[in-house]
Amino acid sequence: MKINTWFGSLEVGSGGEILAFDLFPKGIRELALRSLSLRSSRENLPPEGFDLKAAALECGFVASLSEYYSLLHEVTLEAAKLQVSEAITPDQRIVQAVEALDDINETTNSLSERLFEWYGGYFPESGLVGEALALFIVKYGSRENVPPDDPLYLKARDSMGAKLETADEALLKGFAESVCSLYSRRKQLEAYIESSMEALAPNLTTIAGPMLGARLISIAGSLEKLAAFPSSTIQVIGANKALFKHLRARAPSPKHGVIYSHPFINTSPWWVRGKVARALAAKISLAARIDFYSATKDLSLMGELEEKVRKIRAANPKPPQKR
Amino acid sequence: MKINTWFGSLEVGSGGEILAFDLFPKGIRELALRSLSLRSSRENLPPEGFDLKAAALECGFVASLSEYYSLLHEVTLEAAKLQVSEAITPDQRIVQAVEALDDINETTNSLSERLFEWYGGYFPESGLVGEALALFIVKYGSRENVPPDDPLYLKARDSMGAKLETADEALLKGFAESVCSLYSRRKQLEAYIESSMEALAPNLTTIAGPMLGARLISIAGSLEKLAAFPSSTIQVIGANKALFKHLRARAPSPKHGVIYSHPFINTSPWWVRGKVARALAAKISLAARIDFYSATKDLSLMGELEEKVRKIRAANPKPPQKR
Amino acid sequence: MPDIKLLSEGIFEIMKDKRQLATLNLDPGKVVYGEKLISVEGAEYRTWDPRRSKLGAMVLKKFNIPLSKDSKVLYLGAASGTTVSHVSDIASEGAVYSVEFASRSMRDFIRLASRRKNIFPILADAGKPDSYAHIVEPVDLIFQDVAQPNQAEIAARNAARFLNKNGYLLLSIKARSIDTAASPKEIFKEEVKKLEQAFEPGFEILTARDLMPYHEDHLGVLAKLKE
Amino acid sequence: MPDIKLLSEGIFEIMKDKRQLATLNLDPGKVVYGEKLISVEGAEYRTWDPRRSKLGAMVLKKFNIPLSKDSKVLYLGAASGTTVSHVSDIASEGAVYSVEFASRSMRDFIRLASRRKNIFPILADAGKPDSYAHIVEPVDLIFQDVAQPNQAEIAARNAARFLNKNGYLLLSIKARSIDTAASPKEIFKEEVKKLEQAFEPGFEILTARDLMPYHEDHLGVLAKLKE
Repeated sequence: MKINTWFGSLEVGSGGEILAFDLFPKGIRELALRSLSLRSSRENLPPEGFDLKAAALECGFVASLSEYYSLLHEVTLEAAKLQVSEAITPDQRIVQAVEALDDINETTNSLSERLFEWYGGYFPESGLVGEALALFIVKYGSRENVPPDDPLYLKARDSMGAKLETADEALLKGFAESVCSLYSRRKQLEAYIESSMEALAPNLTTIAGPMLGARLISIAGSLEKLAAFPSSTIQVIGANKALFKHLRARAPSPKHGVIYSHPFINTSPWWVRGKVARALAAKISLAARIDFYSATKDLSLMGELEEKVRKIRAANPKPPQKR
Repeated sequence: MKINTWFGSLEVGSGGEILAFDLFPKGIRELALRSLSLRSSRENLPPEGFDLKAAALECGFVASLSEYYSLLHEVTLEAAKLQVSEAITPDQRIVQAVEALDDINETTNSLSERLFEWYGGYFPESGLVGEALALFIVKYGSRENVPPDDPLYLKARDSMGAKLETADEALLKGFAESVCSLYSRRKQLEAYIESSMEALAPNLTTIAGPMLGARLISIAGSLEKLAAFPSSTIQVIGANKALFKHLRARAPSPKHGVIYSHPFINTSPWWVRGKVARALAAKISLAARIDFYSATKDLSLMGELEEKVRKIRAANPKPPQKR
Repeated sequence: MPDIKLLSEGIFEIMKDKRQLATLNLDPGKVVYGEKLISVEGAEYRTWDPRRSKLGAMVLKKFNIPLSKDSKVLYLGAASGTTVSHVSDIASEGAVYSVEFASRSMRDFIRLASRRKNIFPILADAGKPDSYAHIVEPVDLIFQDVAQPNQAEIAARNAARFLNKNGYLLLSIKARSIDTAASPKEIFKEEVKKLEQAFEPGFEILTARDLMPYHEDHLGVLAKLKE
Repeated sequence: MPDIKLLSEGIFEIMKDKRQLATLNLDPGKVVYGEKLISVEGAEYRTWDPRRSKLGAMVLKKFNIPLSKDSKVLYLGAASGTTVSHVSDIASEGAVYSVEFASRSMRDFIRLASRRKNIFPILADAGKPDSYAHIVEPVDLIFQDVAQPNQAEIAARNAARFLNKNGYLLLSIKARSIDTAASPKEIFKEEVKKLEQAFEPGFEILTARDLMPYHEDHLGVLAKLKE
């Protein structure tokens, strides 16, 4: 019986005695690569309870147990490092970008609110929020610098806001610059996710849109896992809390998770949203599977979904009567 | 009897009849300023139940009730705006900076962690964190760009990290730039708080340090409120949760709030920290009062506190015996 | 078409999807704090969330609300104007003198006040009524929601100076702002006693009810001056 | 000088300020996950937090821990190595084959493994023992903490291939990872039954105790192969 080990191929007799062997060269990297290549082999496995280290000694692969362990330590370490270096697949890169985008969104909102509150003491009438406010502050600082041709000139001139001292103006401008930097980061991440999604999962991107598609992959963990989910799971991805409550306390089953943000659902009247969500989840599941297994674009998917949603809406023109 | 109203001074008889009057000019801003100047007058108040609008009609200040209300509306609005524009006092500006700094710290930490996690997939051996990591990524991007004269060259060359694609490198560099922007914002805010505190509250700054002093003002709401607190309150400022628990559920009284960060406390052995906190809080309270009421620097304060702390430590060289 | 019921002068209950408290919008088309606008036969109603307004909660707790379209009101503790806006809707031809101490809140309140002619903003300490005695006329109602430990005293001082003989006091007492440790029930008993006896002029309590479930540990009080 | 008590081979209880579980540090001066180092007469101990380690909790719940200094161990679910580091301390002259499926955890685990000669990292699915059959020798103990719904099956498969006739299985079962809805008690009963009967080879259960108060809804199990 032939068996494969990390240090070589052996021919073993029925009593476990070694009849012949073909040892690998002792290079760490080479041994690690061979070891990795053996991972998925279903044949020539050592029999249950086979003592690898005794065999390695017997064949003369190593001169001592301590050499055996020392070499195996280096080889397993190298193999693990090689695997780790290959772990960042295209869908994992999208997942990283989605997570980074979530962090950026959260911090941008929090710093934008602070800027609004802070600058509001100096020019509460500006009516500006978010990036527009940050850009305004970077440009002018104090409202005294707003020129007559700016649409906000009159409001700035007549503002009840306090006078902005030079030191505070520098502080606010710097703060606004950081906020602007975060807004451009947001755009950069969104653009990356859009183009990566189109390349990785064209069908999912068509059906769900790039951002929702990326979010689904991110919550599932990978495109492979998303493709493996039943569509009933996809329907409630991101509704963990509600789902947990449903399972534990027999609360009503949630109708939709993150797919709620899809325009087909949030533009539908409330009484058909559950049905639309079910149809959408089914199509997303199909799209993810095509993307994972064949990666070719199926041009008919979107038309089918639109038709299905149209039918659902047509069949349910009115809200159900309350009982 | 002479009485002051927002529209003029009146001479009123004992039956409430108007004997004479001196009306103000009808300019909105001028009336608003006069109205504000009457706020703190303790004399010549209208008697209880005095009907101002009837008097204004009677004196001919206005021709109709609707004119009365319309004018009063404009005047109260203008007065309130004037007050709001003066509300941002030097200590309020420090409070704003402290709040902005808190937000910046929180977001910087969260984005730094994300950067560490994300870049860790490409160069886990760098050993860099925080601003050093962000600066490294801005400088080099991929570890392939680390030159042989950089101390991290060997680690970069032999890293188990994945290969960093160009598109991801641009993303990571941009993200790192935003993080760097936040770190410089943090420094700018700290420098502002330090110099403002030295000017506003030199004694508090000497005793507590500028950052702790600013935080105490921020939690109290203003220097005036801080100066009005008893020192037992100052000792536990920022320990709200523990204090609330103490009041509600008879839990032990908290020994110190934010003043815990003071070097006199956190370098003291644990068994004298309560005593040191009490001494420190007393001196902080005194310093805040001097700053609020006289704003002159008292050079003896720090020496007295140091002496007091020295004595506390000398009197309690050993931990109390457990019973 | 939604079903509309009149609860008190200027205060409505509209049935649209669910029962909603509402007032007629004095500033048509404009929303103050994110509430909904509902148009019925040319009239525009603004919904009124009792969880965000002590007065709104008092309406639903069946307090008699002594407000009519020409009421003169002294409102103590205007904050950013959520409730004042509804009082302004109701007393559409009256006057709402609105006192608020925090300049940060006043900044927002000014935006509201500048759009409504019957609101008169006053940035002042409600505990010092002398400081606005040169502005405020005698009123029919004092509404007070100031979250100060000495709120009974504040009510008495303002009533002495500004409240008409037949006028009313509507008061919201927050247990926490009196004492964080004692039980709300004890606090309420104590505060009601203070209103009745501790200061000149004393009040006669007409109604006193907690504002559950809209506000926890809050007592609503309707009172008038002792004769 | 701290008081030291031997609880099991290589496992100590040190009294310093409070009782603390500890092992002798195989990598002196280095800390793995923020634990404390305590030096006593030239020997360096690493404290071991039972709240962060199922095995640590099992020690305190008085499980017999079948580990000695030359043990060969197959550790399934190495994560980032918190517990493996202590197993490596105890089996200082043995071998700890450490299987972990998540490459993110393996990234951190490699840092630990590279400093300790007796750790052999394996990035693989513990449910597929064939994939590391060419590496792992027969072992004296399988420790398993994988939080998979089919953990009984995983234990059986690995035991069949790698566990010595006289070897032991130490298993931590997390109720939530089997079923989020059922009661932990029911789940534990079911899982113990599966270990005994559902797969070849069956196990004989020696000890089964929950890991409270260190870990909620976790069952620790010590078992050996049926004869």
